[in-house]
Parts: sequence; C-alpha cells; structure tokens
Amino acid sequence: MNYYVSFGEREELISVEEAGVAQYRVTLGNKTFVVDAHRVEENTWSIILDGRVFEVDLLVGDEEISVYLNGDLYPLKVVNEQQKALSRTKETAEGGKQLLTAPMPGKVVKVLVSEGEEVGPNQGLIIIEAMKMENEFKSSAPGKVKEIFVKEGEVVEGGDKLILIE
Amino acid sequence: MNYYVSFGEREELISVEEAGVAQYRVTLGNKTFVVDAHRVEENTWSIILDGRVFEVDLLVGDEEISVYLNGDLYPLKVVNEQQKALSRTKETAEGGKQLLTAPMPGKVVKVLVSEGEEVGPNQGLIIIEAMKMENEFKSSAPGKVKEIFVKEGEVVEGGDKLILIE
Amino acid sequence: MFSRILVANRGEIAVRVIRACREMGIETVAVYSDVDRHALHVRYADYAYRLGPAPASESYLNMEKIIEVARKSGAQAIHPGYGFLAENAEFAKRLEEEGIKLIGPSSEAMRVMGSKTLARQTVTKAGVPVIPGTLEPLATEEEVVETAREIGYPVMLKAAAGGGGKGMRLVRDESEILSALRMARSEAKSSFGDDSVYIEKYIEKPRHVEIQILADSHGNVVHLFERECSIQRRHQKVIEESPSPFIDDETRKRMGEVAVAAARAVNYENAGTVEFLVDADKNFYFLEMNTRLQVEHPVTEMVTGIDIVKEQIRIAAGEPLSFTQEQVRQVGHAIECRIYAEDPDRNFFPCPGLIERLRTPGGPGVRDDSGVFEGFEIPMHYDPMISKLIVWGKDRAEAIARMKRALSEYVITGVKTTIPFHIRVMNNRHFIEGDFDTNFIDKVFFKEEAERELPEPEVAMLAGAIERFRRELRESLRSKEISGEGIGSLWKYTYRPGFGKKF
Amino acid sequence: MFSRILVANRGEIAVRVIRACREMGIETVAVYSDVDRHALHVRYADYAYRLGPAPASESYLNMEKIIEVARKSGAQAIHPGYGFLAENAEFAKRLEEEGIKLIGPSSEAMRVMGSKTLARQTVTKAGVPVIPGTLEPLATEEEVVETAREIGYPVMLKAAAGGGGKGMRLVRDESEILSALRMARSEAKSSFGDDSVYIEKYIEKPRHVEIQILADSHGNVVHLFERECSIQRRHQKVIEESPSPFIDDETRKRMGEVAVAAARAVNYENAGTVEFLVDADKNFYFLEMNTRLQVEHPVTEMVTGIDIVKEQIRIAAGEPLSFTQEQVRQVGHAIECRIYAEDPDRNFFPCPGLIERLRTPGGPGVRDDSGVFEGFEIPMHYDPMISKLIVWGKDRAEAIARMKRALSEYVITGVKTTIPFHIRVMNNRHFIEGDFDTNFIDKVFFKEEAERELPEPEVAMLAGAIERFRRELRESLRSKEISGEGIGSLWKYTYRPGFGKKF
Repeated sequence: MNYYVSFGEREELISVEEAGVAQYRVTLGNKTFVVDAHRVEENTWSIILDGRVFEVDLLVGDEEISVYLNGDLYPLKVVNEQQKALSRTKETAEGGKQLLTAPMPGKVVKVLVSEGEEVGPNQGLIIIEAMKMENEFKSSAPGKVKEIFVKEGEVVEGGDKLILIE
Repeated sequence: MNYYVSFGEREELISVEEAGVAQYRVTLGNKTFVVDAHRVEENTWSIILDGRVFEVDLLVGDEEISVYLNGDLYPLKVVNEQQKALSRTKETAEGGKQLLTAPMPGKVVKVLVSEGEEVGPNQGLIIIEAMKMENEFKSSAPGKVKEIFVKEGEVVEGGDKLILIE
Repeated sequence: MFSRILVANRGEIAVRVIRACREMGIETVAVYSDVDRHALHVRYADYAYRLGPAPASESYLNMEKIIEVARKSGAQAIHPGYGFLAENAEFAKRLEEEGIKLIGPSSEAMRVMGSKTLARQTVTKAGVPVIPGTLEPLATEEEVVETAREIGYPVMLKAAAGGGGKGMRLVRDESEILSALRMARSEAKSSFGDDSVYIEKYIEKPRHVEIQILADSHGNVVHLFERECSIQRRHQKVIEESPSPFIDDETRKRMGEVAVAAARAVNYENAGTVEFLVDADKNFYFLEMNTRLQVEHPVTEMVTGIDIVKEQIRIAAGEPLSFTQEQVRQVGHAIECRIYAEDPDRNFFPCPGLIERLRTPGGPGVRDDSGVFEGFEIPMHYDPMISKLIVWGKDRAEAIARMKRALSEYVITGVKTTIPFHIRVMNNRHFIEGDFDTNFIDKVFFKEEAERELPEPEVAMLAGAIERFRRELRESLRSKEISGEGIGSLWKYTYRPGFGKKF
Repeated sequence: MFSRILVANRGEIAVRVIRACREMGIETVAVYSDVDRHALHVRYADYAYRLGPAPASESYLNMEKIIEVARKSGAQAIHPGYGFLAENAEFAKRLEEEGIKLIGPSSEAMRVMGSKTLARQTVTKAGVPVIPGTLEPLATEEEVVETAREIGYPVMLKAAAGGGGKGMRLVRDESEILSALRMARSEAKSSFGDDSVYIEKYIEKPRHVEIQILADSHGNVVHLFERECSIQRRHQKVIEESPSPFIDDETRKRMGEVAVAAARAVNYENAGTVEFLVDADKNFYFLEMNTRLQVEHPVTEMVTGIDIVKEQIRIAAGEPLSFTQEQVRQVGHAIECRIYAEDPDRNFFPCPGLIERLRTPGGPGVRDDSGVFEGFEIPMHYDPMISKLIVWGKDRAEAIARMKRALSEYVITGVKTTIPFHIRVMNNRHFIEGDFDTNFIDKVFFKEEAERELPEPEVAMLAGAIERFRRELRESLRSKEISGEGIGSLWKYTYRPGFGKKF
C-alpha cells in the first residue's frame, strides 16, 4: 500500500508491504528498509531498523498521527492514495481560516474581540479559566472575526468551537 | 443475603445488605458493621471499617476466595445458603481423598510410588521438573495410592491430575 | 512522639507524609473528598475519613471538619503538606486553641511571613536584603502608577496574599500598567479572596535560589543549603536542583546565614524555606519565606541524606535536632522534574483525566514521588501535578544523564504530561551549561525549540505509515471475518499467545 | 572508553547494564531470543539483534552467534551480566582471541575460580581459610562414602561446575548418601552439562557473608565491605543486606583483607565476589569466588555510593580505580528483596505467566531494579526473577521499616510472587533481631509462620462475603438486563464515571 506522509513542509510517498510476522518492507524515496515493528503496549511500538532500536508512542487520529520519539513530537498527516486524490479537489476551497476550539473544559472569562473586528497576528481573542488558571488565547495570523460561538461566563467543554477568524 | 464463610476451623454466618454506594451493612455474630468497600483495581479492594483502612487483594474462585491482607494469605470458603444445604448432603460421601495436581507445566522426572502402595504422611510421591528445578511433591496424610495418572518423562500442564490417594 | 498523625492533604505530598509516618511507626489518618476515595493517600493510610464534596472549599479547606476528624480519630498532630491550609495562619491558630499540634511553625510566624509586606519589614530589621519596592499593598490606580515611576520600570505587580505565580504581572512600560493591574487584582481575588496588590522592582536575568531551613523548639536553627529553582513556566517552578550550578561557596554560605537570621526573626520552628532572587552579580534579595514543606524538598534530601519530613515530625514532637550545622554536607547532585498533567505543546494547558497506563522508571539513583496509580482519574478540581521524578548523581553531569535516562523510561498515557518537555530541557545546551535564569523557559528555551530540527523525521514517518498500514489490514480482515471469509487468518497478526489480551 | 557495548544477557541485569551505559554516553547492543522481543532490555537499548529461539542453548548461551553480533554491530566490549555465559571461561577465551573485551576477569582467573577444587587449592596457598573437604571431584560411589566418613557427617555434596544451589545436597546420615549423590549428579548434569561432584564438611548454623571486590588492570584491588546473604530458600539467596548485622568491625576488616588476597592470587581484574561461610564464633571459611557481577550488588552500591557497573566498565576500558580503600565508607544500611514469580505458599513453586498489573513502590530510599513491565509475559525458559527491591535507611531499623512500607506498595498480579513472603520475613522477630543463619527460612521461619495466628480474620471474612454479595448482585442484574428489565440500574453500581472502564 502507498501512503502520503507529511511532516511539516515535507511530504513523502511511502509504500508498505508485509515481510513476515511484525516485519514490513517499506520504501521511502529510493531507499527500501525492512522494519521490525512490534506493538509492545497499547500505544507504544518498538521498532528495529538496521539494528537500531526506536520506541515510539503513537497517538492515532483519523489522518493525523502524533509520533513521540525520544521526547520529540512529530505531528504527521498520513493519507492513502484515495484520500490524497480527494483532498486535492478540496484544497482550493479552504485556506486562511482559523477555528479556535477549547482545548479542555473551562469557563469563558472574557471575550476580547467582537464579530466583524479585524485582528492582528498574536492578538488576544478570549480568556478561558480552567483549573484556577486564566489562559489567554491568541490569533495565529491576521484576519477578521467571522463568528463568536460563546458568551462570557459560559462553561465550555473540550473541543467546543470558540471563535472563527477568516 | 447470608453467607457461610469458613477460614480454617472457623465458620461464620455473615449477612450482607446494601447501605449506599459502595457501602454494605454486614452482620457477623452479634456485631453489625457498616463497611465502605471500593473495588479500586481489578482484584484489589479498599475497605474502610470504623475509620480503619484495609487494602485487600482477592483471588476469586467459585467458592474459594483467597484474601491477601498485609502480606498474609487468608484462604476462605464462601457459600450461600443453597450451596451450604447442598454440601451438607455430599459431605459424608467424600472425605479422606487427596488428589495431587500439577501446579504448573513441567516434566515428570520420577514417580516414587506405585498403585496400591500404602503411603505415610509427608512421603515423597513424584518429582516434577519445571524451570530447571526438580521439585518433589509429598503426601499430606497417610493413605493408599488409588490411581497414578502420569508416566515418567511425560510433560504435564498446570492443573493436570497426577496421583490420587485414598 | 506522636502515635497518630492526621494528614490534611491529598496527592503525592499526602503519600510522602504517610510513608514517613509508616516508617516511623506512627499511625496516619487520611482525609478525602468524594473524588479521592480511591486515591493512594487514602489507601496507604491506617485510618481515613471523608471530608465532603470535591471542591476544596468543601473538603481540603474545611478547617472545622478537619479538626472534627482529628478529634474523632484521636490524632495528636496534623501535617498540612503544602497548599490548601499549609500556610493558613487562622488554621494554625485554631489548632493552637484546640491543643492539636500543627507540624509547622506557630500561627504568629505564619501570619508575619504570610503577609509579604509584613515579612519584608520584619526581615529587613534582621539585616536581610530585600528587593526595592512597596512594603504595603497599594490602594488606588494612581498610587500604583506613581510608585512604579519612582522605582523605575520594569516592575512586578504581585498579589499580597499570593504565591505560585497567581496574581502576578510583569509590567515593562507605563502603557501596560492599568490593564495588568486589573488582571492581577482579578486573579488575586479569585485565587486568594483578597485583591491586595503590591509592586516591586523587576530584576533582569534573575535566578530563583532558596535555602531550606530546619528550626527546633530549643532554639537550634540550621540550613540545608540551597535549591536552584530558576526553571519556571508561568512563574511556577518545574525543575529544581541542588546544589545550584551558579552559586559559589562564599555566596552559599552567606545566603545560609541570612536565611537562618530571617527564621530567627520570627522565632521560626519546623521546616521552612527562604526564597531569594539572585542577580547576575550574585547579589541576592529576600523574596519570601514559605512556612511549610516545599514541593521540591526531595532534592535537598538526596544531597544531604536528611529526611526532612521525619525531621519535621520530630521537631513538632519537641525533639531537638539530631545534628549541627557543621554536620550537614552536600554530597553529589540532585535534580527534580515535576510531572504535570499538562500539554507542553499547547502552552502547558492542564489535561486532567484517566491515567490509562503508567510505567515508573527504576534503577540506581532514581526516586519517584507520586500520588497516582494506573486507573486513577486525575480530578480537575485540584493541582494537575502527577508526580515528582528526582534523581541523584555524583555530579551534575551524571544527574542530568540519569534524569534523561529515567524520563525516557517513564510512561504515562491517557493524559498529556510534561515528560517530553523535561527531556527536551535536559538536552538543551544552556541548561546543560547551567546558563539560565527564571525567564529561560519562556524566553530562550521555546525559541530554540521552535528552531531545532527534529533528528529522526524518517523513523517517525515510517512508523506512521506502518501504523496506518496495519490499521487498514486489521479493518479489512475484520470485515472479511464478519462476512464469513478468512476466519482464523487474524492469528497471523497477533504476535504472542496471551499478549493480545489488553490490546 | 568504549563507544558501544554488547549486553549478553536479558531481564533485570541487562536493563541494569544498559542504564549504566546510557548514563555514561555509551551505546548499547541488546541481544534477544524470540520470546524476548518485547522485553525491556531490547526496548531500552540503542541496537538489538535476534539470537534465536527461546531455549538458552540456542540463544543466550550461543557464543558464536553472540560474537557474530558483536562483530556486526561494532561493539568493542561485552558485558555478560550474571548467569548464562558470565562465568564461562571458554567464552572469555574466545573473546580474548577475537580481540573483544569482556567486562569481567581473564579467562584464566575464571577457569581457576570456576573449578571449586582448583579455586580452593589456589586460595589456600594465599593463606585464605577453607572448609574441610575434598579438593577434587569424586569419581566413584565408594569414594564418596569413604570421604564422607573421614570428614564426618553432616556433609554437603556439591556440583563442581555449579552455583546457585543447583546440584547441591545436604547429607546427615550415611543411609541417605547414595540417593542424594544421584540427585546431585543428575541436577549437575542437566544444569551445567557436567556431573562432577565434590564433598565438604557441613557447618551448622552457618552464615553466608560475602565480600565485594574491585580490581583494576593497574594492580589496585579494593573491597567494598560485606553483604549478608544468609536468608536463603533452597540454598538460593532471597534477601541480602549490607552491613551484616552479625559481623563486627574486626571480622569485617579481616574478611576484606582475605578477599583481596584471594583476588590477588589469580591476578583478578574487574568486579568479583568472595563468598564465605561464617560460623557462630565468627570463624570464616572461603566458599567460592564469583567471577562476575552479583545479583545483590545494589546493596553495596546503596551503602558505599559506588556504581559497581560503571566501575566495571571503566576498569575494562583500562582506567585505574578512582578511589582508594581508605575512601570507601559504609553509610547507613541497605536491604534487597528478590521478587520471584513463585508461590511462597506452595514451596516457592515457579509461576511464570502474564503480568496483568504492576505498581512499583516509590518515595525516599527505594530502588526498583526490574526487567518487566505490565503486559509482559515472564517466559518459562529462564530464571523466574521479576525484580529486585532495594531500600536504604540510616540504620537497619529504618531499612527494615522502609522495606515493609515499600513491599506493601508493590502490586504484581497475574502471577504469584514472593512479595507476601518478604513482608512476613520483615515482620519476623528473629529477622528483626538479626538472629538467623542460612537454615532460617526452611527450619525456623516456616515453622513459626505455621503457628502464627493471622491478625485480621474478620476483615478477611467480611471482604470475602462482600465480594460474593456483589458478584451475585452483578450477575442477577446482568440477567435482568438481558431479559429487558432494569436497564440503567446498573449505573448505581459503578461508582465513578470513567473509572469502570478497565474492570
């Protein structure tokens, strides 16, 4: 099977096939490896590659896979060929949107912007209190506040939409 | 519900009823306790009784329950009233039998007795090799070898019958 | 000696105190809120009593209920740990009235040191150097603006009743001061119920270095040398060590003497910590005195061999210290990493939740002070600290190497933790060289991290592709199995009998 | 210094060596059999290579395969741990030929000390006291009977190539000697491939005390004091401590000197242990020298502060010892309990299997040297040791109290373990008083245990009744649920959201 794996700017086409019990023949660019990959705990894989040992923790989403390796986080996007073809058609439609969601349950202390307002990069948007700490969330890029989904004083759950910037 | 709980020579009639979430009203003899008993891990219970804290590990069989408490093992037999009534009728039929079973996989090195032989208490019956150690198993009481289920050199699984003494 | 002690706390520090008591042959009484019935501190104690619902105000901060439990259980003394009631002078006073011994200082010492302004006045008289700033809370916005001008920017606004970075704001320019004041007051109010704020000179490139002291009821006061606590995020310590890689012997000696003088100024009894800011020229200024056991006390225990909690209990029981200042030695080097249920990749956002899997590091020189177990749900009502990992090495290089090794063995899943963050800090060149101040994490570390090239992108990408391949294979096999084809072929993909049980 | 070391072992000792290497910045090469692919030593190493199927003869004892891996991986040295090839002089010789450094003594020192008879001859010349007995293996049954008569009963039969209690038999009377000889020979044959047996005087009420030595390649030999290893079951050590509660300073000093003399007699290099039997009058007799790292080395590390594995590596790399005999101090007291997958209530029968749940003790002064993790299946092919729990205390009383505390925190389920046994030993009056010899467990402890009244029968019985009640309730609810009644009422019996997940 072939997968498009992206990490940051880099995208690679990686092909994987079985080569024995917990063994995989993997091609990346012009290099082919035989990878010994055992799932040793629920989210943990022990990988031996050319004799070298790696222990990776994987947090697996649908297309997103977070790989923890020696304390470093490698956020990957892994799609198969069908998904890749689909996403090509969608790509042009989106772009430039920032949807701010609540990372955990908390209470909206203050909304610092209003709908229609132009915001700069790194500008404070909203203050959420969680576990007795107030946390200010900022914009990652300039844009215009398209929609505010919450009110001050409202209690939010993790994942709830907060503010949409365009 | 009423249970007959035996520990060694002692047998007690214990009645148990619910008294709240993870709370039980328990009567043993003329004493009644309210016991706060939480199953905190798979085989582990945290019990609070008159303010005193106990952590017990339970190995649960059908009627046998092994209770580990502060490093001590309390092997219990717990039966409800129906089971008690049933066992009364059976009791006379059995008695005096010793069935030796293999505690773990191993290999029969030597059978030290033969069928029909009279054995004394604490007499060597069979030698099993497991994990590179030879272990001799002895009789717990005198009796007569009724049946030998294994041969020398045979590989046995845990729980396999070895020798029956009457 | 006491025969029974009530531990008025939860989490790792309650476990720590219970362990000390158990080793001393003293019975312990745990208290718990509804969400903590399964917690280790309840299970490790000899007695346990419920306090009330989860919110701290109805449980661990409920003084009268705690006193009632102490009475009922026959506890002669109360160890407050840190946080909650540990520095509450009113609680200390209530215990004095009730004739229950608090394992800590007198309510009077607590009252004086608990007010930052009163503390500064008191230690200044004892010859302890303090940071330029106001000694009283400032009432009006005008007063704040005026004082800041006098001291000169940058200045720091601080909650008078505060601690732990809450209600604290750095102001570099007059244009920011009023909004910062409002934020500080609001946090101070919600955290401590008191919005008083004072102001002081902000010291550039400051190090946070503190001295552990022990004082008995016979007038003996000793210090156990320093702890370097400059590695902070959001003004909260996350990594501590002893000795400090920055302090020289002469400064160490003077800081120790000054700390002892500060303790003597309030007739201090029991364990306490005198915190200092140290500038680049090794001038040091009194920050505050913590009148309780400190989170980071284990690093001092590892280098001195002294069990601070056991000493606290002996002191409270009226025993004299069993050693003199001259007998205290710093041997080797110790480092502590605080493991929080926080996401270091999202600004240390708290992540309470269920600990699905826990593997603790082991081997020589490693100590794990934890309050959790696998299957425990970290409640969202309290501090999200999971554990403290402490290592000892014969020197700082060995301690860092050992901490890296131990962190790499530490597995916690189900919640995000600060373990990966700590590994990255241990690998950071500035940290290894001891070249950092309290701004290091926010100002230097994360900038360098953002620029650092990750060393194994290909391995990560291969792992991701294989995971995806295996997942698709499993799904296709499962659908075949459901449709009646290929049953049994699944076995090919389970690698060991019995092992697949949990996964 | 080496840049890469192959660890020719498995389990906790392989993990121990890998930890030391990692902290020293040395890369490690693990080797594994098919059942150990998931084992910690493989996962913690930098490189790993498969040796072969599970049986040791095809994997961890396969010299040529191990040498091939060393070549392929570029390892300059091999650490053999203990067991397997650790005392195999032939392996040492092969490595000498190949120019790969063995982290251990020369093949010649190993050969001499590996033969009990040759060892006794050699050390006797160096003035080391030995136990009366034969110095050569005995060929015929007649010879055995005759020699036993000369020495006088009781006598001990021992495998010439043996160790760890295997192929060892105590004979108190001539009527038992021939069957004992057959057992000893058969065990010796199957364990060591050599059925040679020798005979010696059996010393009544003997203590097993051993001296750790370190010798560098520059002629420096030091000892790190003694370990008391008299707590044994089936002639195998299960609890060790340092210092010995029995040995006085004078005896300690003389034993140290004698141990150093024994080491010098074979030009010993690297770490080794000289084992002695000590009788009730504190006369001591050379038993054997173990030419490798010892299982119980951590107790010495805890009291001396010296990392023996790191010293081994430095010595093998040609570095001189960094300290002198005078600089070695015994500080405080350390105890080790070996945690085996065995059923202490069934004569320590081995219980390999899946570790379903694992909780490691923590807090001050506790060290866990383990080779397992939750979900690991202890293979039945090797020694059933799970881990070693080691504690340090300022004195023996604190060490015992701490060990009890740590054992009570240690949870391993899925297999039976010796943890409950260790708790009972720590509570035994004779153990606490230091009043024991090598027969203590078999002759005294179990007899006292059989007579001891268990302290909490009622709590156990209440727990049993409640468990049964709850089980029946659950079953009746489940059958109602299936029949369509009472769905939802189950919630009443799950006590916390999210918590019921695993149970």
